[in-house]
Amino acid sequence: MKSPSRNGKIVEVDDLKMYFPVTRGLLRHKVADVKAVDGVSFHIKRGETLGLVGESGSGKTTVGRCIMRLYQPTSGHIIFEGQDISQLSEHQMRPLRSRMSLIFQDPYGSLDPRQSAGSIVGEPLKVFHLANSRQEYRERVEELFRIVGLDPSMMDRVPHEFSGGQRQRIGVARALASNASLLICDEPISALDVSIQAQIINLLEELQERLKRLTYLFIAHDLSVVRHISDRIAVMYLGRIVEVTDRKTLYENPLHPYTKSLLSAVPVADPFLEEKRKRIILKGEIPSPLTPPSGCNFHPRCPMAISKCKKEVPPLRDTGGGHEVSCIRV
Amino acid sequence: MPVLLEVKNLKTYFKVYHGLVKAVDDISYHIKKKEIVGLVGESGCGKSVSQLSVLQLIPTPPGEIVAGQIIFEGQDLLQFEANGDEMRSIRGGGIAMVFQEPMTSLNPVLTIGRQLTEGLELHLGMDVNEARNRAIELLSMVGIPDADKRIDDYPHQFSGGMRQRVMIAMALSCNPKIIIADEPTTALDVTTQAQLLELMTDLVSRFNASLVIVTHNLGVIARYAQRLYVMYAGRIVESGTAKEIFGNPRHPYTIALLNCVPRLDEEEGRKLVPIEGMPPNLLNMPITCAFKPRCPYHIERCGQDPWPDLKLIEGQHYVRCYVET
Amino acid sequence: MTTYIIRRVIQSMLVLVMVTMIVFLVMRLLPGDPIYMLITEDDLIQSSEEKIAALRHEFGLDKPIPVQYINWFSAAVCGDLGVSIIHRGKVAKEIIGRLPITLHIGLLAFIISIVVGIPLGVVSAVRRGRWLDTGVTLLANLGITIPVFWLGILMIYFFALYLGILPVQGYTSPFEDFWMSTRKIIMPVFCLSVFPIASAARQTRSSMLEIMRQDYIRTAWAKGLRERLIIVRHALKNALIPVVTLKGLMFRNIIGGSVLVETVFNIPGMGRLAVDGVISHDYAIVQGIVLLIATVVLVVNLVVDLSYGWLDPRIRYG
Amino acid sequence: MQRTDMTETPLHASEFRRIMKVLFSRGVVVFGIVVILALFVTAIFAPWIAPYDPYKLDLNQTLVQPCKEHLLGTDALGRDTLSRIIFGTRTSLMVGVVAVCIAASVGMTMGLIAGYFGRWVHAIIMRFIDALMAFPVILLALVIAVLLGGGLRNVMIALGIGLLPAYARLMCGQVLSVKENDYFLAGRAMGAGNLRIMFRHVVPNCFPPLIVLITMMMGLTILAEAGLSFLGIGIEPPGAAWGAMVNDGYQYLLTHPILSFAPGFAIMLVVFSFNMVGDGLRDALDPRLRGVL
Repeated sequence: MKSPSRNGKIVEVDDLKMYFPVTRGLLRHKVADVKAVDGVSFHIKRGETLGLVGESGSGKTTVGRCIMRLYQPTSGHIIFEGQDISQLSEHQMRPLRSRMSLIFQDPYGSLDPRQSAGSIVGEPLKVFHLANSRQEYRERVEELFRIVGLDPSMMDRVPHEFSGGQRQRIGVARALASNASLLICDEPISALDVSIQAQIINLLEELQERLKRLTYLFIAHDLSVVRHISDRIAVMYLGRIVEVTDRKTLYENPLHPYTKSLLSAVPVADPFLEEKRKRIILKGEIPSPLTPPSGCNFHPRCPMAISKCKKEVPPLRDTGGGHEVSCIRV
Repeated sequence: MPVLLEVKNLKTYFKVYHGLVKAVDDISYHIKKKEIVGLVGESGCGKSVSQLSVLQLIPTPPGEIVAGQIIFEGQDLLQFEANGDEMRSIRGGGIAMVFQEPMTSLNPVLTIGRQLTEGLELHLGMDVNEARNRAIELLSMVGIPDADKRIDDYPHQFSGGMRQRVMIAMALSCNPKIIIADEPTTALDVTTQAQLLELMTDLVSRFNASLVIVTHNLGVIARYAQRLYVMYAGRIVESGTAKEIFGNPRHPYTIALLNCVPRLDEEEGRKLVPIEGMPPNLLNMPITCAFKPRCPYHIERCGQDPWPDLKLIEGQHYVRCYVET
Repeated sequence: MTTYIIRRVIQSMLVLVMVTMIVFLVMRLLPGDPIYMLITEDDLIQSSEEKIAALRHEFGLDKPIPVQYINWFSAAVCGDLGVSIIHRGKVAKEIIGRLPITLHIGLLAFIISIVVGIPLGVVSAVRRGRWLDTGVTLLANLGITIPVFWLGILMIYFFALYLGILPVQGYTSPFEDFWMSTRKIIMPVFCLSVFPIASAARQTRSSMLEIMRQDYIRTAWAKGLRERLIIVRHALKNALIPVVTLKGLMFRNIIGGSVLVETVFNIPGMGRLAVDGVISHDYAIVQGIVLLIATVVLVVNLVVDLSYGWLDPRIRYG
Repeated sequence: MQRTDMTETPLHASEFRRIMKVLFSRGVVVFGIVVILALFVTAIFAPWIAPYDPYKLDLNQTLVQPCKEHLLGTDALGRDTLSRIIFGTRTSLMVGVVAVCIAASVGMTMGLIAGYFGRWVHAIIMRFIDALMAFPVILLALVIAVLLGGGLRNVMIALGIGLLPAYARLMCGQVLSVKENDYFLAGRAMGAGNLRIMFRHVVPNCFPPLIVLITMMMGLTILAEAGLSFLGIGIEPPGAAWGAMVNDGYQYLLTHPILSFAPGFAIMLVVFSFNMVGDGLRDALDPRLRGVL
């Protein structure tokens, strides 16, 4: 089902750090850094879906935007289709931007309310000069509309005439327009109604089956959605990846204590099962990325923490079969 | 357990520019003492409006409670004037609410303390010092560290989860009999959500109060609620105990809802079954079943006759459907 | 909060420097030789080319523009704004004599606009849709419309000429004859305050209506609070935040209006002085007044901005 | 509450029709629209509408009280007041339109640049705007007009400069809020250039409030022009301007109050109309702007 490629990896992220300076006082001098992403390494294979799951403040959105090079990473490398893009200028990036697209969370804010649906979807075609004639442009836009399950006759409508689910389809069509091989989906369904979410999930799944080489980085906070759609899942906490595994192992054999508590926090729509499930309720709140705890930054909330956890940053190590975890207690 | 609150045939309509929105259309439900009840539905199904109607907090105009009875401790709340003395003593004192958006539900220019103590002074007649001490007590009860210092902070100095804890403290402050939590954790992270729901259910039982959880998340209901009501397009379409409904869902909408969300424990390769079409537009609705256009089971009768009545399946399990599923 | 205050003060000073630059450049770069600002017409007739050149050198007008600006600026800071042609005296002295008159009327109008405008807006919002609201809204809409100078004339015609209960025009210092002074300023103060009252009422009303829709107001209702408490404690302070911004601008408009009102009522204030200066091409006077007014406006804006901190804790602890 | 409830419902009613319906459902707005239309018609067809030549002196007919021949009487030089008011519409409208165009184009460009590029560009432009805002509009216009040498053209330029801060600030704020939206990020993510993002995404989304501001500003500009001409600055005699007419009539207030009252009323009527239409547009285009403008 998945097509093989040269090295098999479309994206490799190596020790990515993204710090945002915090300025204070009269002269707005820098007083600290928000360590939004603090040393993250992972890869995505061509044609697969990597789920990136974490709570707000975990840096998952920042990772996505760094790969899109909407931010200039503080350090680290991002290798996209064999090329290190972490230090490219905006000008050098431009041709690569057709190869990767972003799908946004908010179906309302992500579409320009003054443009027609057709011109929103067609804009990448214009930016990247992908259509040679008006005719070709129109045909391509119509095709994109059909691909995402929208009626091409609705091309001339403006976004507010569409429902939330339809708007998200427009967003998907726009992301597909430039023949991108990597789609970064940043919480694409969390703003939608429950009954609509499944439509978008299924659409994304069908697209991947049809356009074989399509790769997703699926960023979300909802573990059950991520588990449903992803081949592999990376769990983030406070700017670091704590566990990477395939979806089956994640549910059946989670290793990191944070992953465990995250799993237990998600209720299952089954009262019989819920009666039996063990609930791990975490202490306190996720600390500010401005002043992350020392060592393993999960240690203040971790039920298994020992004194060593305060001192050492646990490396992400493979426990076998690609199951990586960063915890010294496992 | 005795029935604490009984809502009978409540109708709340909104007169808007394009016509009449029947946000809540003839719903009846009850809440018993010390019970946790869930109210499930998608956005726009009228679940929030039905709860705001109980305390007559509907913005009027455009909204109006057109008909019904809301019987709380033997009195019909709808007989009271909306902002009159009797109604105000129920608000916060008898029935308290926790709202969805912790970011916007607290007044940004008043301290947490001020917002907590005003209810205590009003309903429990405490003086300034008593109220302040009680407020500190409540804050530490909901898990806010250094409550005696943080009481003088403003909402923007708290995180979303902490603000929602303050909201819970505020709701509990005057020992209400019922707490209505309107999507209390939707805006929050999963682990915070678990913390808060756990805290809320724990405190509610300590205070001997009942809890109504309004949510679209079936998992939350399955975990915490004893009974639930499923709402669609302003009506209750199915009701019963959690085990009855999750074990044997009968309304096509309930079934569809369960099939369209990913589950943590699902089998590999499970396909979601989306609900076709869109949630109904409550504007100028037909009298026939509003779910019919999206319903895979619908029969001829569904498009002709008005909504069916709720019919008993077994125990406390009722369903509003012509079709035997 | 301290950081906020210091930052605002520094910002205001930067703006003030910018103001002086604008004034200086406008005066220097526009057609007309600035030398004529410095010598009187009589002198001009008698002066030869050399004499003018000598004067030019004496006043530093042969130096590059930036140097001229610095010289002019340092003089201005010391209160030396040059010499007036018509008034044959130091500009600074002339202006200082007029300033209290304009401030007397202007500040009164400003205070009245706050004291009257904001409550009107609140009442109007609370009684939304009732006759009181309709009345206030209509009056407010007329208030932001009516030309002040025309209103002044209407009032003079009605109260002074027709009814004869108020003096027609002029100004008397309150320290000289308080009663007479008050009677004389009633009409000018009223004229000046109409626009700010109306716009404050409009702004307060719409801002109150907006706030009353907020979630935290619903929370307050759900606590069982009385309507009056909700309005006073929960809504008003929030609603005033945008109104405060507007009040800063309003002071500028009041001073602008005083140019017209002082003309209509023949009040010897700064506005009148500016108009006379403009008409008789007495640029030194005009320059001085513009500079002074901009400074006063900036100071008032600064005070207004600082009162933000009192209203909005997000700034106080920001 | 209802707002969120309705969001999933696609709106089929045409946006334009809704705006028109909101506009025309309010009496004062309709009144304003009618007055403004009448104003334009009057200005264009003034020579045909006016009963007399507004410039013709008739020393036998000075200071005539209102009568059948001269509905609003004549002034000290025997000119028909009504005809002069009718011709005065040309002055008011021209100054209003031109000054607003100057203010809007310059101000919006400054605001766009400041908001889009941010950082020090924003700081410099906005401090400059702050400085301009320290001067009362009428005083600034007075000084500029006189320094430029009086005349109607210079009054328009002066008012244009005096009023541009409002546009710059609004535009800057709009740009900043547009930049917060994901569609701005979407433009950057697909590699669209600055100009494309600015003119395809940012500018069109800034328009609704600017249309409102332009309408409101027409009223203010006409009011300011009237004030200037009241002070004797602007159109050269014998040209007709309402403000100047009020001032000319002022000296005959005791005996001929109509000479001041009538042109003043015309000013008020026109300014009121623009304000009301502006209010109506604001509520129709974007109710969220209530309180901002």
